[in-house]
Amino acid sequence: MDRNQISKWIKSPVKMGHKYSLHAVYFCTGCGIIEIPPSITARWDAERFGVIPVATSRQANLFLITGYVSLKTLKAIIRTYEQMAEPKFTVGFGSCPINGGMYWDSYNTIKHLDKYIPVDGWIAGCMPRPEAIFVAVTHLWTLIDREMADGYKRYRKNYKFYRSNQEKLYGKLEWPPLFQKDGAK
Amino acid sequence: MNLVYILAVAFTASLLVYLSGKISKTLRNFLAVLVSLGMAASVIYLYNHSFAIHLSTGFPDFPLVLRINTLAWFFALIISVVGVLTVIFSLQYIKNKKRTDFYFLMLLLVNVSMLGIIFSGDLLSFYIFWEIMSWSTFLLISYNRGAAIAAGMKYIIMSLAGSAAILTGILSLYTCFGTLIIAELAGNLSLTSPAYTLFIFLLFFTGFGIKNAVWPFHSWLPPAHSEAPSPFSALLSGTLIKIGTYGLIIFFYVILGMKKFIGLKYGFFNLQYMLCWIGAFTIVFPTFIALLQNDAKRLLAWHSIGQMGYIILGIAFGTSTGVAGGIFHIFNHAAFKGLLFLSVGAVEYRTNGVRDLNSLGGLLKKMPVTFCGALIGACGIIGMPLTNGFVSKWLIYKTLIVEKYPFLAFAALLGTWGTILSLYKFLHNIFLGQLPEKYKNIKKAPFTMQFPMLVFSLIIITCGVLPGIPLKIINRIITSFGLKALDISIWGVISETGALNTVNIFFALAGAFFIIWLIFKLWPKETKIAQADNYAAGAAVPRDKYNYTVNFYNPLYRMISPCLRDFIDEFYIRLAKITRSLCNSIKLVYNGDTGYYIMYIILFMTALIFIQIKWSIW
Amino acid sequence: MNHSMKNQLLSLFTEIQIDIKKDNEMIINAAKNAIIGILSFCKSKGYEHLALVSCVDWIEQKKFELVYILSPYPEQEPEFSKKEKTNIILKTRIDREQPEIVSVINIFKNAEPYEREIHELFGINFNGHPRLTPLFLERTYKIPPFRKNFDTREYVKKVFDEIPFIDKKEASK
Amino acid sequence: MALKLLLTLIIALVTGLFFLGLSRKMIARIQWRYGPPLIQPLIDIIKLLSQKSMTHGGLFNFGLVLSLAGSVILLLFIPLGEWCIMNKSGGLLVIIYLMLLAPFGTALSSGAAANPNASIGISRKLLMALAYEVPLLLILLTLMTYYNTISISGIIVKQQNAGWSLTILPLLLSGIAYILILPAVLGIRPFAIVKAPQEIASGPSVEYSGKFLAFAEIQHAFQTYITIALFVNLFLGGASNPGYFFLKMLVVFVAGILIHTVFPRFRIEQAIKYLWRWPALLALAGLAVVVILDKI
Repeated sequence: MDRNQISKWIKSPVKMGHKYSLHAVYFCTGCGIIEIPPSITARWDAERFGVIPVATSRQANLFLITGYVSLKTLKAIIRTYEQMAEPKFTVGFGSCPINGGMYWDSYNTIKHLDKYIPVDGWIAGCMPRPEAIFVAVTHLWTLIDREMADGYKRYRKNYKFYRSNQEKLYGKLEWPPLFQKDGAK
Repeated sequence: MNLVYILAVAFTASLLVYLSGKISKTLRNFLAVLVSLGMAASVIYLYNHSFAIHLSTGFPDFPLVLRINTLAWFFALIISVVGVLTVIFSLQYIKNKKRTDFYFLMLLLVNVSMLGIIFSGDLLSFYIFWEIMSWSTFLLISYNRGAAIAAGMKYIIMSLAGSAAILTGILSLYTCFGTLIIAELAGNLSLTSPAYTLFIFLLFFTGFGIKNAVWPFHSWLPPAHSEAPSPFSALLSGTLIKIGTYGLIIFFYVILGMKKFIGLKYGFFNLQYMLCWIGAFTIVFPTFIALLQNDAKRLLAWHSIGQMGYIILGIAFGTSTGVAGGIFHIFNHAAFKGLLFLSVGAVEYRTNGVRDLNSLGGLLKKMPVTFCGALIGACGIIGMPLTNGFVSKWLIYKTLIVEKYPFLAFAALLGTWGTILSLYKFLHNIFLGQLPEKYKNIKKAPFTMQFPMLVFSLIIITCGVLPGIPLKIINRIITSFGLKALDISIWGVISETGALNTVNIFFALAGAFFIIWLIFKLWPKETKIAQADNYAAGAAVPRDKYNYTVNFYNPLYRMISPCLRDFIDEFYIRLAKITRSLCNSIKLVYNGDTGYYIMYIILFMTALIFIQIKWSIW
Repeated sequence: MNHSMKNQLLSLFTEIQIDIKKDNEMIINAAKNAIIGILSFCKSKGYEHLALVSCVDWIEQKKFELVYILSPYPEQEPEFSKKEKTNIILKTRIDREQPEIVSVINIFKNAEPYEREIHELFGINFNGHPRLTPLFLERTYKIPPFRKNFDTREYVKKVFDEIPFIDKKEASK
Repeated sequence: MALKLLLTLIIALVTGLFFLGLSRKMIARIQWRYGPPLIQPLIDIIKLLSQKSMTHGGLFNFGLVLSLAGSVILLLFIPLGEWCIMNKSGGLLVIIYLMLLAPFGTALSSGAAANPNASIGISRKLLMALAYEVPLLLILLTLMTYYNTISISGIIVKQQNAGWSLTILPLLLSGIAYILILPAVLGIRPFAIVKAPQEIASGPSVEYSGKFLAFAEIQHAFQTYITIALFVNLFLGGASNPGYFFLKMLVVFVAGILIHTVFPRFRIEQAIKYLWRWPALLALAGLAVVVILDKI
């Protein structure tokens, strides 16, 4: 927690800004969302790290995907992810987004979330506890420090592949592609 | 180049326009624009002249006097400028409607008769032109048939009542003073008994108040404005209502005289103070009704009544800044109200007749110039700093507060906030929000419609930033009434109790805006996204159902709509019902077949003979 | 009282077996074409609430078994006291190859989503159902997913595992 | 002159952001949470300014910049301590008028965002403004008639020798009315209907991303500063040196935050009913008292 080291603020304010003001999208997928309220209220206050839930995806830069991702929810996740402003970070929460978890052979849930949207951090556990969220947040800090939390850059670079994966799943998508040529908006 | 030629040429030219319409439409259009331009040019030419012409008519002591002074010139300028712009606007607006020649004839007739009223020096010619204006307005209001005829009927009945009141006033003035020339009438009304002045005051106030849509006589205006064709409703609320104010000014300050009007008391009532309260009430009540309207033109019509309240308040207040504010607001109201009606006309022209606020939306991208016009008009009517509305309202507020009338000032300020809410609803429901599917391929408003809007916007901004120009003329008008002139500079009013410095505010606002715009541009460039790419909690944006404009202020509507019923309107309708049932009962007597009439004559004769025999009166 | 109900049903309908397991459950097995008659009869008797329509896939006997569960609203119960409120479980078997049955929507309007779901997940089509459009699934399936012969493991291998990871694909570019 | 201008802007921004940070810290502490550092709003702004943002067209940008310009302009008219830059052009009347510039700007920009949440947010914002404007106008008029001047620095000078206007008896009624409507003007909890994150996804700022949100946050900071500074100048006799002035503002703001943390949120009808009933009547009575006193 190097928040109050002034030298770092002066050297790279952008990185420090992103580290200590992660606004999370209030998006409930699957069973993990029940872990978010305790983590933002009195007992495990997330606001002391600067993490607060905000109302719309436009205002957010952290996207918690909490729990299994069914085919219907994946559409909403992709749309919300594309509406967020760059630089944005996603954290897969629980074992279901990692490799399908206990729905490993279900016909209706996707198995590997990072085939469809880039994911920066994973939290293992079949519904990890709120402390695990803070582990993920601190882990995300180190990633941001080392410029490794580049999910949005990968999305922009390989948008063609992400888009083709999504179309493989749904056939024709209702919303136009986010980036026309490779990398340009 | 005296006034007789102007009026004569203008009248014949408008007939010529009608006839040329039979030959070819473009010739008629060209002629109509030429006539109105000619009128405007001649008025501007008469800038500093003030002279009178006596024309002898057949009757010895009824000369037709045409005169011009700064007040007349000020009104003539408003009328001719708004007239030219509305004629230019309606070239395109009327193109595919029927009876277009008739429309242009009536439009020019209204313009010319208004000029006639302004130029007329004696009450007789004043009344003649007043009548020409009334019935030509009636014909134009009921131009597009259907509900317009009922609106026109309501207008013509109320304006006839008004003309009757004015006629009796003129006649009683003639019998009392033997002359009809305004200049001679000027001083001597103050010699008569207070009862007579009250009688004349009530007559003229009702007469001009009806045309002025003051609170008790306002109910003809909303239907008339919303049913009339848009360019004409721009003219109607831009200049025609001001003729009523011109009449009030002539009566208060010229015939009644300044000193008599200030403390005009009749027994316990102070008429001037009562008039201020009527003005204040006319500001608040219609503005809150306008807030809840769902038809664009009806909303603007109710605002015309509200803004007239400011003018009445300003004029009736009697101090120099108050009267200056009132007269300046006449000029401003003509500018921004005309602009707003023209923008609604352009929208109506493009969406062929749709002006319901609940079904429009998102036209900002399709009609940007119309939107800019509507925005500047809205800022003007709200009285945003840097627009002309701000200066005139500031003058009115300053006098109200400095002269210690806080409740009047409160009513006026409350009216401003009501205007903000309803004008934002007007802008939001038509131009902002999602663009419905069926308006996807709307084109921009044609140039002949955009040009008048640009001219009006220019007038609003220049008079807002440099109010010295119009204030100089208004100062001359005030001194002609005998009030102390304001000490003004090119950019505002200098006075010890609180100066107004518009250029100061202009530089502050422009500077702040520029700096913040620079800072805004400094940061990473924002990317433009489509209208459908909107936050909808992850779901797809439903086409055509993603627009919240239906009854925009619903919570307020539920709260105040019961107590905003228009009691005056209901009173008039009840009055109309009573008269109709009365007439029906008379029909029993005169039921049309002659047998009854002969019987009545015989009965009457027998009665006479009987009386003669019994009491032998002769 | 549910015995009187049972006797009336037996008298009215032929090929029908009724047995009452616990005191508040009456299981009726009936033929496919008797369903409408039984349901409307029960509805007239006060069983106005169709709690559930579900389906069981007996793959060995090549049969689908449709189960209709009816229960009375407590206040409209004519003579049953609270304790003896009986639920009727109506079962019927239909052929697995051409799964056809008439829709009960005009007796119980709330059967619409249940029947849509069974149509989508089992492939039974209900004649007379106004809207058999997809309800839950995003993709189209040759074998409806809830059937026993739908092999989920193989489906996942065919659909989800085919979609390549981004890093491997990008590396191979 | 330019230095004084820059200084007021910086002081206003710093105090505004400090107040926002303080409010988040106090809310957290009242809810038994540890809460973010005091400079959290600053960190948020730094992050937001470095984010890429998305716009819905020219009017979307113009409205936001207009609202921030309106707030900045208003700052110049409100005296901070004893110096007030735009002293001779318009006084309290122009302040009343410039107060409508900022809401009109945000209304235009979020109207262009074509999102129903934003439209509902603006209709609530304008209704709230209409609701609290009725008592506010009455109070300002009482002050103008009582002190018989329309320039705000004149009022301060009179308060210097006659004591705070809150303590002057005839102005007591309107003072209480002003305190009752202060939460509404500040937009804090009992009246936080405009930016309701749960109901209408944070109202007008639903489509703001990146630097738009930063500008909206700065405008919110200025707005808080202006409202409290106006109250302190008019009723607590705006102090001679800025330090003393800042202390008074702090007291008022802390009281406001205490109310903010414990109150649920009004529905818009309840808010309008409340604002038009008690504070409006009090303000009207205050005006009547002053007018009668004036007549005698």
